Amino acid sequence: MTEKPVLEVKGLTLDFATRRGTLRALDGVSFTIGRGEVLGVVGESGAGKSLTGTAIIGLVERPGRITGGEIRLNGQRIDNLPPKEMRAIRGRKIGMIFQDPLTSLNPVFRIGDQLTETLQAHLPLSKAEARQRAIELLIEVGIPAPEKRIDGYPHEFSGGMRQRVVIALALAAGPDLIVADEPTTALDVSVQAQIITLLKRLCRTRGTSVMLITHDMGVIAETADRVAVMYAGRIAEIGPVADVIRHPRHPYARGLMGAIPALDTRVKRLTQISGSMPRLDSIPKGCAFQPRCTMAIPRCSLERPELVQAGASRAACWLANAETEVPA
Amino acid sequence: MKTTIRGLLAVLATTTMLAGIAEARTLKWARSGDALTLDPHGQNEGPTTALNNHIYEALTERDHAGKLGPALATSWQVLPSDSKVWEFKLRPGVKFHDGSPLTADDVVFSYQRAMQPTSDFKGYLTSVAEVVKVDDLTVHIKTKGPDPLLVNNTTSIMIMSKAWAEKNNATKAQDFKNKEENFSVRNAMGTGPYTLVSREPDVKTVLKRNDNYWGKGSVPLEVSEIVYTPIKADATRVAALLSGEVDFVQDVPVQDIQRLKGDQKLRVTSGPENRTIFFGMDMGAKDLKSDNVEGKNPFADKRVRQAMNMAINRTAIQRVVMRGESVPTGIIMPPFVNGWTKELDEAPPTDVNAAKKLLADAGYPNGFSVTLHCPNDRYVNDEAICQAAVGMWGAIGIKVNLVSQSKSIHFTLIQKNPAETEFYMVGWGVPTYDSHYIFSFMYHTRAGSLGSWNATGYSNKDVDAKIVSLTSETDIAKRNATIADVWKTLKDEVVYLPIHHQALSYAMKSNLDIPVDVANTPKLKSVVFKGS
Amino acid sequence: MTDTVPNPGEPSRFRRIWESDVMWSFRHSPVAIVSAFVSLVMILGAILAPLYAPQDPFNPATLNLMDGLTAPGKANEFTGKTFLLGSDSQGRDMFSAVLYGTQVSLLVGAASVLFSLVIGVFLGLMAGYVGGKTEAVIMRVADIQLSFPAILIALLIFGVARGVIPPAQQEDATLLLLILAIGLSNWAQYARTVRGSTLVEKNKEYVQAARVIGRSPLLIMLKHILPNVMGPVTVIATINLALAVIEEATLSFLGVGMPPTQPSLGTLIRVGQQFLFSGEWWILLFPALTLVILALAINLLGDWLRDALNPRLR
Amino acid sequence: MFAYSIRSIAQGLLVLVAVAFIAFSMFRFVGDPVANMLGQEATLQDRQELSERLGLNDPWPVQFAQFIGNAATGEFGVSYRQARKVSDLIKERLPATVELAVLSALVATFFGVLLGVYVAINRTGFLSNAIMSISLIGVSLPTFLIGIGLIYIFAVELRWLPSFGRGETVKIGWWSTGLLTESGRKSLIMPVLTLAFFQLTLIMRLVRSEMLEVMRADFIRFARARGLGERVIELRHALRNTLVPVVTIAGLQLGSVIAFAIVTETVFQWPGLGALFVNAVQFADVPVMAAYLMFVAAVFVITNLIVDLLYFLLDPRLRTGGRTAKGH
Repeated sequence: MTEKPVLEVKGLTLDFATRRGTLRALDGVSFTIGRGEVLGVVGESGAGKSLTGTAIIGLVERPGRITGGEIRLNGQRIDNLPPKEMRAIRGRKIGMIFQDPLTSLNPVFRIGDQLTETLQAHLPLSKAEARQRAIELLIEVGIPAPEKRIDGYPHEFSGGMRQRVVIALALAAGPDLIVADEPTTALDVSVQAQIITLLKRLCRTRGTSVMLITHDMGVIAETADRVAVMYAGRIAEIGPVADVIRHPRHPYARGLMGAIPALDTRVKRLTQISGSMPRLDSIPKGCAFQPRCTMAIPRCSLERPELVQAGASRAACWLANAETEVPA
Repeated sequence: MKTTIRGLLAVLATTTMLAGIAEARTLKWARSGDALTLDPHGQNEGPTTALNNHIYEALTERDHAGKLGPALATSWQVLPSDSKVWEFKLRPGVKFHDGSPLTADDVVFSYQRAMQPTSDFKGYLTSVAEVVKVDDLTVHIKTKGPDPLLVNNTTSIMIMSKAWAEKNNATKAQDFKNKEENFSVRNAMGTGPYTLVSREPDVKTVLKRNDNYWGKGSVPLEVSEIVYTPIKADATRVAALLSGEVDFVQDVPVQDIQRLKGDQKLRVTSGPENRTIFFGMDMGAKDLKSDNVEGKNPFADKRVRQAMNMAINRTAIQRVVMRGESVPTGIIMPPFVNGWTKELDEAPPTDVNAAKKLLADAGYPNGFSVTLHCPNDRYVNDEAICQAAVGMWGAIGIKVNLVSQSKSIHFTLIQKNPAETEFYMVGWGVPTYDSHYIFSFMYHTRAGSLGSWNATGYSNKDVDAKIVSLTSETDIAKRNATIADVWKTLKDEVVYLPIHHQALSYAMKSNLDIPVDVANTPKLKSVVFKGS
Repeated sequence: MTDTVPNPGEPSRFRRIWESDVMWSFRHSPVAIVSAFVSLVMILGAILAPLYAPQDPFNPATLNLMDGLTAPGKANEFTGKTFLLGSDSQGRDMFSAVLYGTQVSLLVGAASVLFSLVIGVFLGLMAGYVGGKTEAVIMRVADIQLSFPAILIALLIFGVARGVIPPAQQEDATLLLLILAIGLSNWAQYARTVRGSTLVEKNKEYVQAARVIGRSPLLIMLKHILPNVMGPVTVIATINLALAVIEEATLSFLGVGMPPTQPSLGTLIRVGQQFLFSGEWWILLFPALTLVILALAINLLGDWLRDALNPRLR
Repeated sequence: MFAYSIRSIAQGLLVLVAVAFIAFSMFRFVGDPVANMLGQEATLQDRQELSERLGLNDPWPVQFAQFIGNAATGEFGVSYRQARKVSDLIKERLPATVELAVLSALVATFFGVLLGVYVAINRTGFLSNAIMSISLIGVSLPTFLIGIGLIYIFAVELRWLPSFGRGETVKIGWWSTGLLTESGRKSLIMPVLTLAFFQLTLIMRLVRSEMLEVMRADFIRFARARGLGERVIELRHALRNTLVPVVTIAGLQLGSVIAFAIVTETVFQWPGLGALFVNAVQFADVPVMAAYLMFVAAVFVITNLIVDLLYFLLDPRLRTGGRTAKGH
């Protein structure tokens, strides 16, 4: 990674001001994504995966607010840009794909209109040119008979086709980074693989980086170059996919890897972690995972572990470099 | 010489008159309800007559004070040779709006039309046997028996053009009851001071001055155009006057009179109407349904009726509810009516203690309860009067439940046989100016066409006989004696509880001065614009 | 992933939080506090009126006509009595009249809202649960009902009743009639809301399961669905209370409401309107102000409640 | 769609028959036309004769059948009170009510949508709060009080506008319009505002809440993520989706506008159907009342059909998928 990373997130902290006080939803999240790289982000619901993606694209809604750290895109700081400039970045530099293709498209507009408006918002194209580009994009994402389907309404498309349209929309202006927030979760299992393959192929050919948010370790294993494991608004472990999967350093990551559906699923299921993630208003001092951790040491409840290099990965655990055997 | 001066003066008079006439002056006239039809014999109803009187005229007319005078007839008399024949001499030179002259044929035709079964005016002519033309300007009305008072009824019978009616297939009086419509319902052509320009029922009717009117020169006729608009809501009507959109408002709510009087740009005229407001109660029933007394009818006891009569504080009603716009009375007969006397008009003084004592004597020391029915859209502050009276009866222990509703429901209750109300309010006007009209409708035992508004159950054979005798009595003095006699009995019996004679107020722009018409049918041909 | 759905065995805790959420929002909304305070004062003031009102305006025997038309705070020229808010043309103390009038208006409003709520919720449950023809009929009727303005429906109901009930009993029946007429003209909204929720709940597993076990499905619907719709139903009911009060006033204005011997606010306004130009402004103003303030306070409360129960709309 | 329309029309006819029955039966029992039509001198015999002639002595199914038959041909008999054909009366009064109602509906819809969008977009602004507060006062003010207040201020005190009626009207065929004269237009102002006010607040609040609801939709977030301008999102994407329910309600409210015209027309002495109805009620003029009720029902059925058609225009999901298409 000699090249300058496309995305650089440093100490990102995000708070929700509620009437019961401030809730810290993201706490010092740092990572980078290189050009053409696919970073998988995993974690259970509420861990802050989607929030991180939303923060990157600058769509954090009230009462959420970025209170610390910075986000750099191609070296330019974007977390404090005025709305107008940020808007120019959204779609143009960063594309986003949401979970549910059924609801991501405006039901009352033809998909062609939605494509051309996105194209024209970012590129100096005439109506006809935009339409031509739109058709090309539809071809690229594998929509059959695009000249005809371009005038169709979203409801006339199947779920998988719609997600292809969504991908086309996200890629329309040729962004450097795509934030894909659980892009296949709402789809039929049969089409999930197709969509992931498509996404991967398109990004590879264009050199687009991807931040792939999912809770599906299988998808990560197949698609991502690196993976970040999030827990309670913090990154627990980050590193190359192969390394994290094979040698998870963080006990939470270890538990998570146990949940990868594999041939020996039944055995691995046993390693699932008991208990549940703490609510944001009751994150314990020290390591957030400590109450559920089977290997917690006294220090864990007192001091918060920072990410430390452990092998090819980095993990936030006091025992990251202690060569402890994974309990079977 | 003398003649020339007179001639000159006449010319001068005519020219000034013409100059006055030539000026176009519109008068916008508003009241609460519209005329129901333009057919002069279709509906015998106040607002209808008031409008139609500007287009059609009768042989005679009453001025705003109720004084009878000539109109299309210049003179009339009972033939000395035959007391059953009235002779009317028609005014020469009268022309209908279409230019055709008025002749005796038109009068005969109109009377025959008004006497048709479908006419609503046949009631005025029940004593008439035949109407005949003597010559072009003389008509004889032959009555079945001697009818010394017939001329009083001729003010209501308007004269149409026979030729016009025949041409337009309107020779039959409109059968209003039977939903019939004929040409004359929305078109009109008479001899009157105004001609019809346009009419939208319930919205607007426009009349234009008849420049060939026979009365030109003797009446001011300054209004060149009348725009007649019914405005139902009191507040809207008053607002229309205050904002200057109308010039003349009838049916002025009493509470607004002060405000209107205080407005420099407006004038208010007031005067009595030929109508009395009173309560009736069922004294004939064995037992009342709406009361809390079992087995007897408290109203049947004269002392109860007297007590209730004494409980009413008429002065308070006059002062607060009517704001002075009424004349308290002890008889259900307006002062205009033949038979009215000051003594009869006197009401018993308000005396709560005496009333309570009378009630106790009658066996109701703790009073009783009963339901009163009241209209809420017919008379001036009708509902408020009822409410006030309810409070006054409450003070002597009689608990009265008040049911007030629209006149359309209220009058049904009274008119049904047997009546569906045991205690009710009515206001009665007397178009014939004679007591007989009141007797036959309000006091005669309910039977056939007589006593149709007598829901009190009051029945007195002696009185009935005297009432009937009035119709054929030719000796006026004797007749009046009978009337006085009957009234004495009736007042003593306390058949009704009279409240007051209703007063009327008209409001108008200050350059007008239209006096209140006792029949509430103002005649705009007499209007004079001031200060111009 | 681990299941993070909250333990369903703790409804009371959930409820407590829900309530405290509403309470929190309440404490932090000055508008809500003021409108609740005003509503409360008016409601209590009206209910307790007999304890402190200077006069019983419904008893005509206590009125003295000569007291009539006294300006607020001024002495009557004949009787010398003074009235805080003046007196009307019947010598009725306006303060007492407004208090009792509010009582009648609120009684009509609250009772008709309760009435329409019961009908609406019941029909909504029926429609949602039974489905098929029953649902089609109920919802079609609700559609029609909703597109016909309440005021017209109330007039019609009133008209029918007037024809059926003998005139002598009409006065006693007016109050019930008003409740019936206004109630019957407002049920459709509840029915729609409840039906929607019922449809959602009906297909949930626990209902299906209960069906299989053979437990009375209706009982389940009542037990599980009612709590779920209480929020929206409360909002509708609150706003409808204001609407019902106004509807009553409009009916009275058109002359089919409470009689002037037992005046509601609407009747007082109808009567007072006659004095618009005559200088006796207090006869119209005080009832009108009371009505508007009452309706406004309840509306604001309902508005706040809707937002509080549906926080995403804030 | 064709089958659907047929079904709508059939349902509409059913509604009409049902309303006809209500109209017929209720007015059969209310009031007594006979007493109204006869003067104070009527005898009992007169009354019976008239009942017979009016057919009031026939059994009610016979009367109802007659009623339906006549209603189908637009024939409602002759007004008891005015002794004129009801169809003529309706024809005469219709233009006044239609002009009032349509103008009010337009004013209410236009300003309702405008203000609704404004307050939805600027949720916290001072003006928004002011508008919302005024709208609540508007909802809390009975229509008749607004009318009386307007008359008092603008007609009586300021003398700017006429207090009643339509002013000068111009006849175009059988239609009479107040739009072509100055006094006619001036006369329209207060009644239109009075009538529109309640609907306006209703539509405004509806637009606001629908818009806020829509603004939370995924496709709005996605539109933002595509870098579309906020105004484009609000006015194109959100508003278009808001319009579907708004059109429904606004359309269905037309019936309500017409009925509220009863009050407005009474206050302003507007010579329309509402005033005719109130007059008719006063005189128990059965044919007129029945005709009015049928008129309102017909308006309801027709607006329902129009709203259905508008649905098809506004919501593409219905054009192909029928009503059961999966919504958002």
